Amino acid sequence: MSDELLYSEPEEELRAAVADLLSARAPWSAVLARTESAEPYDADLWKALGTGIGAAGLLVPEELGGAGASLREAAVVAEELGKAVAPVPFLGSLTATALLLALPGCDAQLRRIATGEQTAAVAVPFSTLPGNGRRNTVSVTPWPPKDGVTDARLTGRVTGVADALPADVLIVPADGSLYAVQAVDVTRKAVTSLDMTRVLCDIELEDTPGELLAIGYSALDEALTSAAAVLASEQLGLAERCLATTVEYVKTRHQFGRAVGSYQGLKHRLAQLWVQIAQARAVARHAVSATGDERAIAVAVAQAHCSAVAVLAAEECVQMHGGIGFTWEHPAHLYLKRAKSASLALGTAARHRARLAELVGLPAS
Amino acid sequence: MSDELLYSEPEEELRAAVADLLSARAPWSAVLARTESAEPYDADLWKALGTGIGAAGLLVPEELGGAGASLREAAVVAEELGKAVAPVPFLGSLTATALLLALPGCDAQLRRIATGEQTAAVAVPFSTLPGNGRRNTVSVTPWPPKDGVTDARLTGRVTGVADALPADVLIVPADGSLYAVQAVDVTRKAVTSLDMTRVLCDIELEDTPGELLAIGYSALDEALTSAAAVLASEQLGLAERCLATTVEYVKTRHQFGRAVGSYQGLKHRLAQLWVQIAQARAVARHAVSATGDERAIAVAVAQAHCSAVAVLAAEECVQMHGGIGFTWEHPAHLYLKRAKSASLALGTAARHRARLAELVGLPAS
Amino acid sequence: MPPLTAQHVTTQHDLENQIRDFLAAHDPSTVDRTDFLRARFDAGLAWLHYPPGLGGQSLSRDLQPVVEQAFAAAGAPDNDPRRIGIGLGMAAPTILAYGTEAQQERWLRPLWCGEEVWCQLFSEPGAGSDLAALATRAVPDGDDWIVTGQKVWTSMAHEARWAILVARTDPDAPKHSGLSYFVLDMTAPGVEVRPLRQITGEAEFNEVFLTDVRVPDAHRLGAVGDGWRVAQTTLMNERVAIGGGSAPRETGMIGVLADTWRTRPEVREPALHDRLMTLWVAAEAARLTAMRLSAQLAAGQPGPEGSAAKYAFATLNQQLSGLELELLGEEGLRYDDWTMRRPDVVDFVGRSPGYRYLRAKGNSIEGGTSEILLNIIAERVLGLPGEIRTDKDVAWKDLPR
Amino acid sequence: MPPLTAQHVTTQHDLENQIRDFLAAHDPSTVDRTDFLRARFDAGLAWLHYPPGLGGQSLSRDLQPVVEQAFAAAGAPDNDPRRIGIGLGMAAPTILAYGTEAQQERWLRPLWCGEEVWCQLFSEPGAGSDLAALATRAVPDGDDWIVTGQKVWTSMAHEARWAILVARTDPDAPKHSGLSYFVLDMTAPGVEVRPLRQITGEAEFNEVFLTDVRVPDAHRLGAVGDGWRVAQTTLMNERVAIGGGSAPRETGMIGVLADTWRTRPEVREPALHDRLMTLWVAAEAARLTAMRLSAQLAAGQPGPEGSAAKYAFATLNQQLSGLELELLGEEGLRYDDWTMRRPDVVDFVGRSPGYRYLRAKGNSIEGGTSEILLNIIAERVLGLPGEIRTDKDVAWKDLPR
Repeated sequence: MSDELLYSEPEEELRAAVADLLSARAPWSAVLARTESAEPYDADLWKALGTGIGAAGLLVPEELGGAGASLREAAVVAEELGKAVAPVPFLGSLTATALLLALPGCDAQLRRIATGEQTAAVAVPFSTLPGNGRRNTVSVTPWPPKDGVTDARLTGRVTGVADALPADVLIVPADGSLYAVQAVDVTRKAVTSLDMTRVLCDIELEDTPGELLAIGYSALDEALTSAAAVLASEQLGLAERCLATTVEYVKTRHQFGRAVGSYQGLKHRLAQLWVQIAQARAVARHAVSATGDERAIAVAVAQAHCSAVAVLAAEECVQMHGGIGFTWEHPAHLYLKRAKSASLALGTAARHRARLAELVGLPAS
Repeated sequence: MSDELLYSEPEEELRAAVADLLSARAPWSAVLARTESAEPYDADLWKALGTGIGAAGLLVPEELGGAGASLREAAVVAEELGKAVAPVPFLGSLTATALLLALPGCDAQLRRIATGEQTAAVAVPFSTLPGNGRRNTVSVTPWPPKDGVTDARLTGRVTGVADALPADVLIVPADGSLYAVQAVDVTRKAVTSLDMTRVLCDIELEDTPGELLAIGYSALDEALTSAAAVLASEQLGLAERCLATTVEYVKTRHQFGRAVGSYQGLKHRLAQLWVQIAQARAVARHAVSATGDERAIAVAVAQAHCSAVAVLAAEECVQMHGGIGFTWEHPAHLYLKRAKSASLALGTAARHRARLAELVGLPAS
Repeated sequence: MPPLTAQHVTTQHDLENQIRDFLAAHDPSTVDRTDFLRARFDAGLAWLHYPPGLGGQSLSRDLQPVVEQAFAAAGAPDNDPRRIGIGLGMAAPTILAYGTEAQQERWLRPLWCGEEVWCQLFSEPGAGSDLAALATRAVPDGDDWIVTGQKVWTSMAHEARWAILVARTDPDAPKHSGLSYFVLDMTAPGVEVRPLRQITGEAEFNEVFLTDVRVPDAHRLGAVGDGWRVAQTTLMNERVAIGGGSAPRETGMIGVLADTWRTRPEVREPALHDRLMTLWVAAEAARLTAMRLSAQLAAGQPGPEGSAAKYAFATLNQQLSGLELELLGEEGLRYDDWTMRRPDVVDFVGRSPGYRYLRAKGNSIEGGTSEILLNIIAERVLGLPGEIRTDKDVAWKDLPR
Repeated sequence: MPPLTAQHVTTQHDLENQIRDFLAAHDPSTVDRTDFLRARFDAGLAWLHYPPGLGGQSLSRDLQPVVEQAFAAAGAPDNDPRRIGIGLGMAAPTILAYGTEAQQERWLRPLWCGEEVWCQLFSEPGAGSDLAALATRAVPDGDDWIVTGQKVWTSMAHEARWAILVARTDPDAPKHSGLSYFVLDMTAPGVEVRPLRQITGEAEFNEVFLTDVRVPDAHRLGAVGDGWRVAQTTLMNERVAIGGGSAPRETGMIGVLADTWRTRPEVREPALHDRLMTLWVAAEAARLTAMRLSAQLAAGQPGPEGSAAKYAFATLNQQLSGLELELLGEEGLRYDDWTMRRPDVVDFVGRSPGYRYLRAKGNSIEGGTSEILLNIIAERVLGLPGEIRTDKDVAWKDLPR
């Protein structure tokens, strides 16, 4: 089992390709500039990443035009995206893909995702804890679904959805079933988001045509669990970038005639952060490798741990940069906003710990 | 109100008297030696403190031979005792005195306490959270108490009682009432205690004669609240001593050609500890000054805060002394054991926070 | 506030009489605001501990509340102290301590009356905690100095008429001895003020670019080369406001959080209750400590204990605002407004949860980083040895940067 | 364990044949324990990566488990590795690296067979983290050295036949260059071993007083003045055991605590549940990290990452054992036994909750303090600048102490 905690050679190659693309196309200054533009998501970058490198179809079987890879490869992509706080809908697309893969009869849709023809997203609040996606805010007619009838009309509202703005297709949980909806048929209103590099939106459906995909939410829970696993790797990447940026800075910033990185107060905190990041790497790898009963435990551990580490790394990045780290013109705030938002996404650390307690038999009382 | 947070001149004089006595009669080496003797409590020191300085009768009205002082003065004594981890039953005696003061008809007993003729203790487990003293482990005959009959027979067991070993009189809660019992009439078994300087005992009563003092436990709750308030000051004193000892050591201990106290890693931790101790002083003062509804809040705050600070101070004391701090022949372990035990005494910090939540209207769910 | 002494009580009566007479002569409801304030200054009822002729009567600071309460009760206009905080808190004590008679007469009255706003030009991009390393140059030129350099974190620079400035007059001297202290006219040619946007989206502060700005030598405070010592007077007065004083329970960020918990049961996360209560206790401990400090220092100067209060305040604000977002969950993913704005006042607990979280990050940087505050406590309170210094005796120009 | 290479697989077959033949010739159920171990050593089946003639066959370390498992399966006696850990882990690699042929032949066989116990005489009261500051003197006298000084934290000294020793041979040289490395006979006159009682009440360690102890120059390892370099080999091998390797979930202190929570509902404090789970996550993260490290380093040397594992282990043990007492409340106020004892083995999670709490305090001191481990990570992993050093080029005798 311990080898699963390492990176394979193909994974390192994939990482290099993504890193090259991002350093060429998404330096932080460009990411910052985009946050104030009308297009918060970078469509060109997503195209280059999604179809150029094949990140969109990573999970899609080869016979449907995808890479037939696993969450492990997706996690490597997420690490690099986390480092760059890149404004692309990779996580949302991955979640939708994982969901469609678990549903029958979605081959055509998966093929369109792999080719880049369409991008999909799942219409749940980004804060949803896996297994907790059941809060129903959308209703369906006719109800109950009639045998053989796959067309329905959906009405309702889903708030704070990630990666839905650039999506073409939305998978909407409603009244206990999952429906595919065309994005053009709904109203999406961009939300002023704490994380300006992953702008959420509120979705309004009003008698919107939906195609019944499946009855029941168990596939949705699994897909959100996969998303949470991959998010841990994104958090890992972000934490690594924060540490690297900070270490670089404290080596060159001089105060009182010495590099500030020579002061033991900062050194010890950076070393502690490094220890936690090294741990984040192990738990994040395990979360995308584990199967069976172990998977839910591994993902809860990874989310509980990596959420805190990413926030700590970003907070230390701001603090150790001093004044400059508190300005708009330094990337630290992009990391901070991403890290804090990610810690609230797909369940907070505290909720993952509570879930974990159930899984390992340590009840609260 | 803010002046109550300071020390008055008479309080400082009392402190000086206690400090002089302790530095002459209870250096830590003597305290350590006593932990391995047959007499864990220092009867001579208690006599000098209790009647010589008058600490035993501090709360007793002047007309009964006491000092007619308040918890504020008691707290100053406790600070000094905490610094010395002195093996005297001051806290237990104080608790019993506070209780007797609230009961009718106990003048004779209070007079005996003030003169040093007798020492009293309350027979509840030292871990008891104020307000939680109702776990009944002693039964009474006749039951219910008959009108005018003040003699009863008590049978049962109370475990982990502090300061009862050197006591002459025990106040025993039993079946909803409070009884005075002569210590010679019960079996007291010394407990191997984590804190070797405040050895607990288990008490067995078997058809033991008891004198009914009062019906109901409300006075007991108030007395335990007073004890918890004063314990916070003891914890403060202990924390101060740990910090002072450690600061002294790191100024003189050299490693790599420098005093270890010049390394920023240690400096920042010691400064953080100082900040917390300064806060402990404010909350401890408030706890022994507050009245009315404010008192319960102030005491819960003080216990929650000071328990953690004393433990942190003792743990840092051990760690920053390096190897020598881990040995039997250095006082650090005496502080550590006292601090950790005190944090479990009269309710853990977590229980005080839970109690506080009720008091200030912040329910858990 | 400590109890007033017998001496105070006598003076207090006298003061109350003065104020009654003053108000009789200057009816706040009819007299123009500026005229009223000028008259109050001239009557020695502005800042009591300043000398006669400069707005005071050389009385104890403790009596100031007597005056403030009396004027407030009479509905008199105040000098909007938030707006002129830097002038009142930093420039004025320095001018009082080091200014010539002419300088004091020129600057103190319009300063106190709020007619002239002041700002502070100390920090530089390359000299944050290590202020004495600053690089802004002042070169003598006849009776003037020519000042060139870049300053940062300057609040109110865009509204200020005057600035207190520290600049390097001798780069060949060790860094602390090559500095001088000036008053700079913010309307002079060569002064450019640019807003400095921060992570919250708004700009409370400015960058100030100085290009060959002429400062008359008559606007120098203290001797040439004595700027570091003069600046200490200014800085001593800086770390007072934050974290000190008396406030009711649940003031500030803890109040916001407790209110959220109480009024919105749906955000209560039982797993986080103990953390909430731990922070509640920490906030209460900080509050009582600030009260204790006020009682101790009522008449004295702020000491290193003020550093502890500021440190605790920053740490607590960050933990509380972080927990608030965690409790809010989905709501915490939203922000109120990223638009670049210039706020009139800064309210750490205002706006939205996201704003509070981000703004609190500045609390451990502005006005002394938490690291520097801990150093101060370690060295000045605990007496621990300082770091080995290699920069104290070297010519400034030869220091590593 | 990493997958074996093709080369390994061939060798593994060969090894299994060797072991089969060896066991046929030496029936573990009849042969005497010492004889069996000596024969195993002589057959090159002791430590495979050692050279032929010294108990090995110069094979990869990865194959060692093959041998251990085969012997264990056959019910063969082992050399009680816990008892001779210092010999196996520290003395032997140093003797192998720096010993003469004669030294290797004399010491390695009885060491591996457990016939001679070794201990380590490095630390001194005045030289803890700063080992190179040590003061124990070795003065040449004919073919011998006369050693005088005090050593501390010496486990097994009371049972050891031999000690590895670092002593100062040149006080006029800077501290790192005036040291030499010796093997000291613990039965020699002038060696006094006293138990060192610790906060738990028992004495795992000793103080060793050396008074004019004669050490033959033939027992020196490495050149005179080269002791620091030789000691590095020893120390490189010290920080491996703790915190590394693969262990099942809930091993160690977290297992104790989780078990208490599960089996004793009466101690469950809902307010502390989130802290329990936070520590559970931390323990699991540390466990997975140790597994990942093992996989990375399977064939390599322990690097600075081992420092991280030890640091995490110490921190976690202290937090967990502290929480355990808090959960137990009244029970936590009791202790099992303060009697001075000399434990045969040290079990961090053994005895009682109070013992665990106290013993864990040593985890951040013994074998490298947490502060030193963080320095190592900061400097060797992150490449941050070292502290300014004033002690490297000064004669040892002139250093402040």
